[in-house]
Formats: sequence, C-alpha cells, structure tokens
Amino acid sequence: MNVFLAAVSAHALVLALALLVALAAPPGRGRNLLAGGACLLLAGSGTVAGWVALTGAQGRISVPTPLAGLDLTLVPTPLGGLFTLVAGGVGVVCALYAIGYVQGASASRTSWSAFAVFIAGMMVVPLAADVVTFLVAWEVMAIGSTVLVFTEHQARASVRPAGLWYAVMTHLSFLLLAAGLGVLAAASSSTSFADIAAARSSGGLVSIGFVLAVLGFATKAGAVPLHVWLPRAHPEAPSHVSALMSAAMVKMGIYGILLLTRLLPSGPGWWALVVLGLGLPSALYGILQASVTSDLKRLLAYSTTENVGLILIAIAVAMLTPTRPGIAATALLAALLLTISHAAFKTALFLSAGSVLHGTGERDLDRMGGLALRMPVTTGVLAVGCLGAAALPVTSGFVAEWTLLQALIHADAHTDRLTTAVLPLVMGVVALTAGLALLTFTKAFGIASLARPRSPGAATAHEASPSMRVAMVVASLGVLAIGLLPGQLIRVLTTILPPGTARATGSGGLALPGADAALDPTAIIAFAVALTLPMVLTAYRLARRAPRQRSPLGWGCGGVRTSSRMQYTATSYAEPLTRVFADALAPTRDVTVTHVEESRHALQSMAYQQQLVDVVESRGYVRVVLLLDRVGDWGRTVQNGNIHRYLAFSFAALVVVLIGVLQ
Amino acid sequence: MSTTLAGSLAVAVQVLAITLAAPLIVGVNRQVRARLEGRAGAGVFQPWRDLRKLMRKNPITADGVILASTLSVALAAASGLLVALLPLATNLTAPGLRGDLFVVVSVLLLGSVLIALIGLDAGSAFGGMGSSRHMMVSALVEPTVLVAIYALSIPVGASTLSTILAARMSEPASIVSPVSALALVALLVAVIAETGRLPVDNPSTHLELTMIHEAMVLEASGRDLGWIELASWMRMTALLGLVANLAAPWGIAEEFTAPALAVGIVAVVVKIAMLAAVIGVVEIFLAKLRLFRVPELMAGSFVLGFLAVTASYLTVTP
Amino acid sequence: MAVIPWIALIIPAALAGISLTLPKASVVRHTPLIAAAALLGCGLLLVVRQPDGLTAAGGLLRIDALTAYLLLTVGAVAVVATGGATTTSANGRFSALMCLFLASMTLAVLADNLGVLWVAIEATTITTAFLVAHGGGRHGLEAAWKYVVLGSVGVAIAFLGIVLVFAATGEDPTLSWAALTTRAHLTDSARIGLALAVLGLATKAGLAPMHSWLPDAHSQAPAQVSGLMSGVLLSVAFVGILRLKTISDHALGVPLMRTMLSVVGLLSLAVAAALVLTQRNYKRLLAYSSIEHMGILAIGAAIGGPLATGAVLLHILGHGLAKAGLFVVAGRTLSATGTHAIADVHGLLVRRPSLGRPWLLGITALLGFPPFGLILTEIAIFVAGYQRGFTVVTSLALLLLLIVFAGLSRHVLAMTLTRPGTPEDEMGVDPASGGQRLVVLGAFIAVAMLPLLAWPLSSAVQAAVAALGGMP
Amino acid sequence: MTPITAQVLATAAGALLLTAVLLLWRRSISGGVALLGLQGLALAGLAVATTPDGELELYALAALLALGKGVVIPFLVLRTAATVGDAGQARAMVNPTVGMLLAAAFTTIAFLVARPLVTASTRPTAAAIPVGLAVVLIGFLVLTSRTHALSQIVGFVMVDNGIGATALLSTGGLPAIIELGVLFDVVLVVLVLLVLTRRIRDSFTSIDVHELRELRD
Repeated sequence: MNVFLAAVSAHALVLALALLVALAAPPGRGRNLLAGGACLLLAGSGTVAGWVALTGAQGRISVPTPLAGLDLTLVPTPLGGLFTLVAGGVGVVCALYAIGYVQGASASRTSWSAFAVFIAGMMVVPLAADVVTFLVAWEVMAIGSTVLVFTEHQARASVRPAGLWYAVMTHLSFLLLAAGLGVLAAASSSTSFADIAAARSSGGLVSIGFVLAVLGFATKAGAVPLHVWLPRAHPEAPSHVSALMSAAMVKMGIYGILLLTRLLPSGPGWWALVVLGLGLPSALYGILQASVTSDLKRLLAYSTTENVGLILIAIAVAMLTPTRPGIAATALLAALLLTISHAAFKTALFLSAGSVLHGTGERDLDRMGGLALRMPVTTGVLAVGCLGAAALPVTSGFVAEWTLLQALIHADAHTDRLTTAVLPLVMGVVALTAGLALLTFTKAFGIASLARPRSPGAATAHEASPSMRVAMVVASLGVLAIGLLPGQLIRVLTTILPPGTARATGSGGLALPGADAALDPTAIIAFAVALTLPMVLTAYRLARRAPRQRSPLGWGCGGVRTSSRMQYTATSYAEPLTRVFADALAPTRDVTVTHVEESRHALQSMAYQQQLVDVVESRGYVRVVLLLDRVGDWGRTVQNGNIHRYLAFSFAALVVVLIGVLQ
Repeated sequence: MSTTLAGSLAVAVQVLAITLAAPLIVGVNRQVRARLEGRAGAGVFQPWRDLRKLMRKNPITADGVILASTLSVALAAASGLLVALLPLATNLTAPGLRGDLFVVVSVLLLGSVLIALIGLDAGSAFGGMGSSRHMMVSALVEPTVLVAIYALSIPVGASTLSTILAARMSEPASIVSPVSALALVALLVAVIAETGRLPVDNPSTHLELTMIHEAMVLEASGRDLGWIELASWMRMTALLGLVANLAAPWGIAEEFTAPALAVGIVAVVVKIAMLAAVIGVVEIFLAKLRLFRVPELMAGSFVLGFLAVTASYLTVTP
Repeated sequence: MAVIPWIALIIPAALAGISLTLPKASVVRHTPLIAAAALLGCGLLLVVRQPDGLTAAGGLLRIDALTAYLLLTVGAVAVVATGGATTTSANGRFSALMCLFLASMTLAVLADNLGVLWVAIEATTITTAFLVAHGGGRHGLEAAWKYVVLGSVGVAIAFLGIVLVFAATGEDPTLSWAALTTRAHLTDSARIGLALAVLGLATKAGLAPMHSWLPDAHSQAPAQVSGLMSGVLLSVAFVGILRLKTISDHALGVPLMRTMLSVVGLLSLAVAAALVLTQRNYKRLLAYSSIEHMGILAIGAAIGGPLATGAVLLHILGHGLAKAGLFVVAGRTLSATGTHAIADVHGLLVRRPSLGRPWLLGITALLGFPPFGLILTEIAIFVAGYQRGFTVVTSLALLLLLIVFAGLSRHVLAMTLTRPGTPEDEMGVDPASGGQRLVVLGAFIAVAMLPLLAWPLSSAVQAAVAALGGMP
Repeated sequence: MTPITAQVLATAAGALLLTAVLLLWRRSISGGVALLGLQGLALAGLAVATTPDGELELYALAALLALGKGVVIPFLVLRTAATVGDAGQARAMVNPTVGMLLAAAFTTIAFLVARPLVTASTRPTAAAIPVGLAVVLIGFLVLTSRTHALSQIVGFVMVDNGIGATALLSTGGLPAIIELGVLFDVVLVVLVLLVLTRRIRDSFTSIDVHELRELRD
C-alpha cells in the first residue's frame, strides 16, 4: 500500500469525519471540542501527507469524472510537499486555537464545516498534478475561505463589502489562472504539469501564459497592485481564519509562482523583471501602509503583503542569476525560508491579535496598552512574533532575511548588465523595508503591551483560554526554533534545493557554500548570555542596596498628569512617517474648529481627523467600480421595455446574418 | 591554544576594554567642546563619576511602567554584543561570531528597538515622541549602513567586517579609492544619525520639542539610567571605532598575544578619542537640523552609498 | 424499447385532458408533477438501455443516446420545478397547459424531422403564453405579449431557415436529421438556411441579440413555469442548435458555426454582464444569469471536440437543476416578502433561513464554486477552448464572467446577509411545505453529486456526444 | 410548366408583393386585414401554380391554405377589431415615405440574398424566390414599425405568408404533415395574440403596444 496513497485517503476520510462532526455535534463547547479536534486531525493528516511527499515518496492518485479524459490526479512532489506541510502545520495550530476562541457566529455549523473544507482545499492544491485538478482544488480553497470571511456579517456592517471584495478578487485570481494555465497547456498540448515541464515549449504564447498565471498567483498572494482584498478581508475574518489565510493560503500563490519557474525553467530575462516588478512595490508599499495604520489586524495584513514582496524578490533574484547556480540556489533557499518563517511568525501574530481582541474587545491599537501586566502569555507571543517580523536576531525572520541578503550581496557584477543595474536598487528597497518593518513592529508591540491602558476594555483585559495559549506558544516556539536551529530545517529542504546549496553546521547553524557565508545563531546567543550574566549579577547586588521606589507621578519635565491620554498612540507614533512619505500615502487631514458664539477668538472645541486610505484602491479600483456601475446603468437604458426596440434588435440580427452569410 | 578559545578570549578582552574606554571617549568629546566654548569643562573622567553615582542611587519609576529595569539591562547587553561583533581592538573572531554585515546591522537595530521600547514604556508624551522620532531616523539609516558596507565588501568579495579590514590593511591604496571614500562618508553620516549627534539630534539639550535620544531616557533614573547611558556610550564608541578602523586599520591585533592585544586596545582607543575630538570640534559649528529635513540628509547619504556601489561595479575587472 | 417514446408523449397529453375534465382539485393540482415523474422515468429507462438510433412514427421521431440524456434532463428539471413550487391558484386550465408544455418539449426532444422540431418549439411558445400571463396582472400580460410576439417572430426565422435547408437537399428532399448528417454535399442555400435556423432557435435559447423577451417572461411567470422555461426549455432549443451545428460542420465545414456561435456566445455574456451589475429585480437577475449560462454553452459548442461537448451536455443538466430550484425559491421569496426589489430584501439568511439557505446554495452553484458540478464543466470548456485555439474568445469570456460574478454576488449578498443598523421591517412566512423544501434541496444535492457520479454519467454523456457525431 | 401555370405563378407572385407594399402604406386596420385576405388567396394561387398537375391531395392542401390564410385569420382579426373598438388610424413609428424607401431597400437585399438560391435551385419556379424573401422582410418592417396590437398581428401573418411563399417557390411545398402543422400553429398563435389583445384592452384601456413599457430594467 503506497504510503502517499494511504496518507491522502486518510486525509479524505478525516475530512468526511470533520464535516459530519461539524454538522451533527451539539452546539456550544461540545461542538467546538469535537469539530476542533476533527479539524486538528485533518490538518495533522495533511501535514503527514506533506511530509511523505517532501521526503520524496512516489505515487499517483486519479479520480475519474463524468467527462472523458478529464481525471483529477494527485502526484507528490517535494516542492508541493513542503507547502502542504507548512499549510498543515499552520492548520494544526489554528484548529487548536479555534477550540478555545470561537463563539457565536464563528462556532456555527457552517463555519466549522467551511473551516474543514478550507484546510482540505489547501492540502490538495500543492499535490495537484494537472491544470484541471489544480483549478478545482483552488476553488475548493476559495469557497472555504469566502464562507469564513462572512461569518461575522451580523456583527459589523463592514464585513459584507470586505467579503465581496475578497470573493471577486479571488475569482479574478481563479480566472487569470484558468487563462494562464490554459494557454500553457495549449502551448504544450497536454494539461498535466509533468508534460508541460517536459515539453520545454517557448515563444510568445508561453510568455502570455506565464504573465497571466503569475498575475493570477500574485492576486492570491496579495502582491501590489492586486492586494486590495487582503487589508479588507483579514481584519473582518475571525482571527484563527485570518491566521490560516495569511500564513498558509497566501503561500499557495507563492507555490504557484515557484511551480511556474520549475515548469518553464528557460524563460527569457524579462520574466524575472515581471516578478521583481510585483515584488518591489509589494514590499515597500505593504510595509509603508502597515507602519501608518492603527488597526492591529490591518497592520498584520499589510505586513503579509510586505513579506510576499520579499519572497517575490528572492524568486526574481533566483531567476535573474541563471549563470551563477550557487547564487540562484541561495536565493531559492531564501524564498523557502522566508515562506516558512513568515508562516510561523504571522500565525503567532494573528493568534495573539485574536487573543487581544478576545480579551479586550478592541482591535484598534490606539485603544490598547498595558497588556504586558494583564495578558502575559499573549504579550510574550506578540513579542516573539514582532521580533520575527522585524527580522531581529535569533528569530526565523532574521535567518530568512540573512539568507536573502547573502544572495543579494554575493550576486556580484559578473552576470549581465541587467542584474548590475537592478541589484543595488533591490538592496536599497530590501533595507528600507527592513527599517520600516522595525518601526511598524516596535509600534505594534510597544503601544499594545507597554505603559498604561488607553481604554476601559484594555484596562479590564483577561488572559486567553488554555487552548488558545497552548496554540500561541507552539507558534512562537516555531519562530524561535527556526531562528535558533536553522540547520535542522535545511536538512529537510535538501530534497527541493539543488545539491550543495546549503549545509547544516554542527551546532544547528547554517552554511551557504554558494555564497561562502555561515551563520550560527546558537553561538550568538551563547555569547550574549555570557555577556548579560555579570550585568545581571551587578544589577541584582545594586538592587539589594538601593531598592526601587514607586511614585504615582512620572517626571515628564515636571508637569505630567497620570492620565493615559498623555501617552503616544499608534497614529501619533506613525505621524512623522506619514509626513515623510506624504505623497505616497496621500493622507487626508481636516481640522474642524468650533468657536464660542460670543467671539471669534475663543475656541470652544477643536477636532483633528486624519484618514489614510489605500492609494492603490482609491485611485485605481474605485474608478473601475464606478465605470462598471455606469456600464450597468447604460445597459439598463438599452433594455427599456420598448417592444419595437426589441423587434429592431431581432430584425437587425436577421439582416446582418443574411448579408454576412452572403459571401 | 585552539583558535576558537583564542578568538573568544580576544573578543572578551575587547569588550572589557571598550566598556571601560567608552566613558573616557565621551569625556574627551565633552571636554573638547567645553574648552572650545570657553568653559573649564568637568574633566575627562566625569562620565565615570556620573556612572558610579547613578549605579548607587535608588531608581524611581512611575505607576504603569512595566519593563523599565529588564529593558535597560537588555540594552546594555545588546551594546556589549555589538562591541563583540565589530573588529575594534582585534581582528580575531570567535567561530560563530563572524561580524557578518547583516548580523551587525541587526544587532545595532536591536539596540535601537530596545531603547525605543524604554521610551514608550515610560508612559509620558516625551517618551513616545522621542521613541517615534528615533525609530523614524533608524528606519531611514538602515539602508545607508547596509549599502555603505555592501559597497566596501564588493572589492574584497566577502561581507564579513574582519576580512574587509584585513584586505584594507594589506593594500592601503584601496582606502583612498573613490569607492571607499564615498562609502566611508555615507557610513559616517549614518553613524552620526544613529548615535544621536548633531546635526540630527542635540545630545546636550533638554528642550522638549527637539530632543530625540534624551526624550526616551527622560523617565529613567538611578541604575536604570546608568545602564542606558553606559549602553549608548558603548554603542557610540563601537560605531566610531568601526569608522576609525575602516579609515585607518593599522594597529589592530592580528594574533592573540598580550603585547599585540595591548597595542590593539591602545591604538583603537586613541583613534576613537581623536575621532571624538574632531566630532566635538565640528559640532560647535553645526546647528540642529529641523526634524523633517533629516530624511533629506538620509537620502543624500543613501545616494552616496548607492554611488559607491555602482562605482565599485564599474571598477571591478570582470 | 420503441414504445417508451410514445409513453413519454402520450402520458403528459392524456394528463392534460384529465386535468381539464376531472373536477377533483387535489388530483388536478398534481397532474404536472405526475407527468414530470413519468418523463423522468422514461428518461432513466432510456439512459440505462443505451438506445442506438431507433426511429419511430415513420421517421418523424428518433431515440438515440442524446434524446435519452435530454429526456432525463427534462424529466429531472420538471420534477424539481413542479414538485418544489407551491401551486397557489392551480385550476384545471393551468395544469392542462403545464402538461401540454411538457408534452411539446418531449416532442421537440424526440423530433428527428426538422419540421416536427419546429412545430414542437412553436407549440411550447403557444402553451406557455397563457402560463406567463397567469396571475401576473398588467405586467403578466405585457410579458406574455412580448414573449409571444418576439418568440414567434424568432421561430419564424428558424422556419425560413429550415425551408431553405429543405430546398438545399436537391434531388431526394428530406428533413430528417439523421439523413441530413450523412449528406456530404448540400447546395449553397444550405449556408443561409442553417444560419437562419440557428439564429431563429437562438431566440428560443435566449441567446443575445434575440434575448430581450427572456427577462420579462421569466420574471413575471409563476415560479414553476419560469423554472421550467429557464431550466430546460432554453436547453432544449440549444440542443436543436447543436443538431444543426452537426449538419453544418459535416456539410459546410466548421468555420461557419464556429464564428456564429462564438459571436452569439460573447454577445450573450456581454449582455448578461452589463445588466447584472446594477439589476434591481432578483427574478430578472436569475433570468440574466440564464442568458449568461447559455452564452457559456454557445462558446462551448463553438469550441467543439468531445471534451467541450461533453462538458456542455453536463452543464445543461447541472444548470437546469440549479436554475429550476432557484426560480422556485425566488417564487417563495416573492410571496413571503411581496416585493421584487433586491433593495427591500435583506438578512434572508438569518430572518428566513428556509429561504436564505437554498437561495445562497443555488447561487453558489451558479457562480461556479465546488462542490457543485458547474465548476468542472466550466473549467473543461475553458481548457478545451485554449487547446483548440480559441485563445481570444475564451479570454474575453473569462473577463465577462468575472463581471457577472461580481454583479451576481453583490446583489445576492445584499439580500442574504444582514445590514446591521437598518430597521427590521416585517416579512411574511415562507409558504413552502416540508416536501417542497426537500425537493429543492434534493436538486442542489444532485448538482453537487454531478462531478462525483463518474460511473453512471460518464457512459451516458459520452454516448450522447457520440450520437452528436463527436463534434469535429 | 404549362404557360397557364406560369401565368398564374407570375400574377400570384406579383399580387403577393403588391399586397405587402400596400399593407405597409395603408394604416387603417380594416383595410389592412382585407389586403391580408387577398395575400392569403394569392398564396393559395401560388400553391396551385407550383404543384405538378395531377397531385390531388396537394390541391386539397392549397384549398386548405386559401381557407386558413385567406378567410379564417382575417375574419378572426376583424371580429376582435370590432369588439376592441377604436379600429381607426393606427399610429406608425415610421412615416410612410421612409417606409416605402425601406421597403425598396429590403426588396433589393432580398434579391441580392436570393441570387445563390435561384442559381442553385433546379426548379423552374426558383426565379420568384426573391419575392417570398421580400415579403418576409416587409412583413418584419410592418411588425417593427406599427404600434397597434392588431397591426402587429397582421405583420406577423405577413412574415408567415412570405415564408410560405418562399417554401412553395424553392421546394414546391413541404411534406403535407409539416405544412398542416405549420398552418395549425400559425392560426393558434394568431388566436393567442387576439385573446391577449382583448385582455390588454381591458386592463390597459388602449391597445397601443408602445405604452407597454412598465417591465424595464
């Protein structure tokens, strides 16, 4: 019995079980536990299938359909196996988290069954072996996530437009893929990926197919300018769903682009520029919007766009340096590491954001504060997540960006003119993105968890339930594990990368022969601990002689009142940046001043209101929507109910056919 | 003596030396400025006295402040780690601690984040204002630092600082090449911005609206303030030492012997002191830039770094 | 085997007679359902027995795998439409006309002679005229008038086409489809004849530019009538077009029908896209969705080849079931809320789950989401389109489908999801009985089972495609 | 083709085209219906002319055609016109002169289109096919331009007469069952339209089809 076959059939059985349990179990804690457990099992079986595929299992599963010659086939590949593994891992953590988190609408039968379908969809997409299966699995993932985005439609009015944007953009992604992959299948006259890869076809048609497919995958990955659904859908979906979407579903877009580079290895040079053209703006624009928004989940959504941008840059560098295999392999490794590390820390961040929302009822950073005292575990996870997202030492983000930097630095000028011009620019953008990410996550962690609570909700925050805490801690341990021992991860990835790309050094460190660089995080940690020990000892000795004293009033140049309104909020924290990047963000500010009736000079009140809208959406997409509405209105005037006009249509059609057929 | 043990001991010695030397460097800088301003000045060893006083005083923290003590100690540790990673007194490195470009910049930024968090945790308007401005400046500084060191690494072909220094010592001509000159100027501007010297931030001011570094440490007191001051002095010394060594790499200890190490330490302290004195003199003539002109300065230094990179591409013979 | 088609014809006709004469209202109310069940039975029997081109009634009728498959479709959709809808004022005349309507559709399906096909299609127009006007008041009359005038004129064009095809058969004149498909050479008048015949049948198939009657007729007719018309009458006329395409591809080569069907298909999608965006009446929304799906079928037929044609046939069954179920639910929503306007209906999913859930389920099927079968057929048509060189046509179709998706989902979400903060106006109760709700749910489950029923369906679909001459 | 049948053929075809043009020109309902009757009889004449002599049941078919199209349909329309009342002037969307020009244009189109039909057909009567097509197109024009319900019915019957004529001329008549089926269908459609006209008259108080505009998007 082929191992892969066993894993996938087990996965299918568990899906049926999960759906049955979701529909049959009694509402309340009973259903949450049972359905959550079933989804946990589902994601677990997916992880097993991913692991089996990653470690090079063979096998082929094909399900017949009523149409001749159109079977749905699944074949394990190492690359697909990795992405199933990542999605499965994130699925396990999110299912565990959901058991404690869901209540009300997100604990309904439809939500649980949609959650199971969503996980199952993501497990199958990387294993699909031909165009039709890939598209069907893609839509299974789409329907699962669309239903989940709408769960809280009764609570907030903003859920419906967000869900609509999400559904339409997901369908745009599906149609772009259908076009792109269809053209590729036509160019190599077969729908199976193996044949497309073997055909090595090239020419104008293949380029069109490639660009369409890349745009389709970029829409799902949330790359600028196709990212508008991401900052709308993620804040509205329940946190465990937005964690799964951000950490796992977005990666299916990345898997697609990597698949394309494997199906069409010898593409022309400008293909890499297309991917780079999507990557650079995504990284910069994504982190810029993240740094100025004050809604925590919207911040995390935009940071996903930024990380997708970095991954696309890594893939583009891999495509730009075919003449230097060492560098191309390092860049590919960087892309994989960025994907895995983003999956880990974004899950931790979204789950902690959900726990904060669960505890304080607040989503806006301006109304949080002082959570470190009230929600220690969540703050700890948020700290680790923010460290990972800001790519600071000892976290998975650091290892991933380090690999990307090594690839960029060592791809020196010997390649062609194209890379010479592009590489310094890419280096500058990656560095600026890293800098802004620093500010963003300092703001996110600092404003949310330090100093005094800025709203009654934050003041009465309570810690999350046990299952949520376990899930969050597991996610943050993932971030730290990859950060500390990247060597173990490299051993797993060897089946995907070309031989000799990276070696795991003794103490879990990482060596890149291609770029002759080595990183040993455990050594850095050891030295840091060795340094801090004497300092802590002296601090402890000093503390015994001069104990700390508490006073109700801070210094603040002698005038501070203890009200929490005196503290900086997330909006004010990002105000200098908004001013520096004003033309890219186009903030709309208005100050309304109400004077006292008696005299013009005395102010009664002054209100400052700043509105930051997504420029891509307000300038690009809104115009398209208005155009479509005008087309709709024009269409309605044509169909105005006058029978003579209808008869004229038929008559004109008759005459046109008569003359057309004349010939 | 295995190289790893030698390397680690050398680095430990370097950290100890720089920890002791840092207050001295700041003392020199302040003394030079005092003399030029016609004041007697508090003497070169005043910072050591301040430090001793602060370490013995009771720290006072307002209600609602959560992580003040742990963050200040962590900040000191981060600065220590930064000093360990940079080739200041000795070029030897412990195996895991090769001063790789990105690792150095990340540890530098870790320090920035920690001090920003201290500012936020203070819970007062000034702490938030200082922290927000500091993070904006360090966000704009990071591209310049990365691109500048990247430009220096291209002629050498490796991105670890110790190899760059060894290469520059072997052929001094490369030090005055256009690539190195442009990169060094860009790096110097970036270091000045990062350590909060004029024209980006005035270290000696307490005027609410202009201070960046001082605003963050406003609420700190007693030994918390002590750790923070020590950390920022060590950071400034380390960064100035990096610039000094890149400009004049001679005297750095190549192998692990007592005399070489002593020479290395003395050489680096003298070089940093001279650089601190020069900065002191220059600061007299500079006024603080308006905050929203700082991005233009940063953009300028980034372009310098960018030119250095493209220049290095052109001169490299294929 | 030969007797089954006669049963399929005679039972509905006989039931029509019974429902006119029999006074007992309870029986008369259900005669259309009985007729539909009989058709479904005959269809199933024929599909299982796999007939291979048997002619009856002196060459006028024909039973092959295609007719068997179509009879099954007509029966299934009819059961859903008549079983699911609440027959409020079902008097004898209404049931009789419904049974006659079913009988004429069966005749159209079984017809081998093109003349008989024309007479049957015209009979469907006549029988449904008064059904559309039934209980609709002023709007019903207006819809009926437009339906009959436009429908008859369109079908008259088809008759002109058939006459010219008959003239083109030269020495031994024949109108039998089986004979015509074997004719290698037809005189030049066949070009004009076939083009006009297809244009005429396109009217009854609801394809643009001859579609104008469809929104009015389908939105005014009672639920089961519009369900039947939208679900299967359009498809029966479309299969007529498929039969004519087989003759044309065989005798005149492929380009004529390819260009014509592609143009008509894209036009239909464009009309549907333009009018779904800011639509205000949810029954007209369903009507335009029918035009859109007919556009997809036309493009699938233009692409040709065994894969696309199999997908078209499967799509007919899937779309028919889903659309019939949806029109029935729309009828119940109308009687519950008393308004056609989309803007006045909101929060169906929460306030009337028995209406909201099937409504959302059916629309998800139409939008092309798994687990429903339409996703598979649409992907098959797109992939076949690209593989057979229809790159531009398929890409344009994909773009228009995106606009239709946006329009349809915007309106349906507005109806089903709650608008927090808007005042709760009172809403009537859902009139359907348990059995009727089950029939509708059964229809959607059947559409969901389509891609999984590989074993029984694939042989039936492939045999039907072979019966169509494999569509070069 | 004996000279007599050729003569009958020519007169019948001429009568068909003439009645069509006159119908387009005259606007009164009663006049129109009379012309429609005439056209039915001309069609019957055409049927007689095109059948090879000696085919008895074809003659019966021609008689049935004459009865149906010439007598029954006009009678029904007139009866409804009486009950409906204001049978007077029906407003036309297109003024007569433009109508005439359009009729001429459509006749030329009919001749252009029919050219391949005439050359391809071996039948002697093929030369007259364009007349049938012309009547179809003019019938369509009447249908599209008249706003009166009854005149729309007249237009529809004209289209049908044109198609019948084309059938007779190009193929010498369809098989008997089909011919009967078609005739039966046309009569039924006219009946349905007349019933609907009477109902519209009751609820809309006028049978001006141009007012039927409430069903719009």
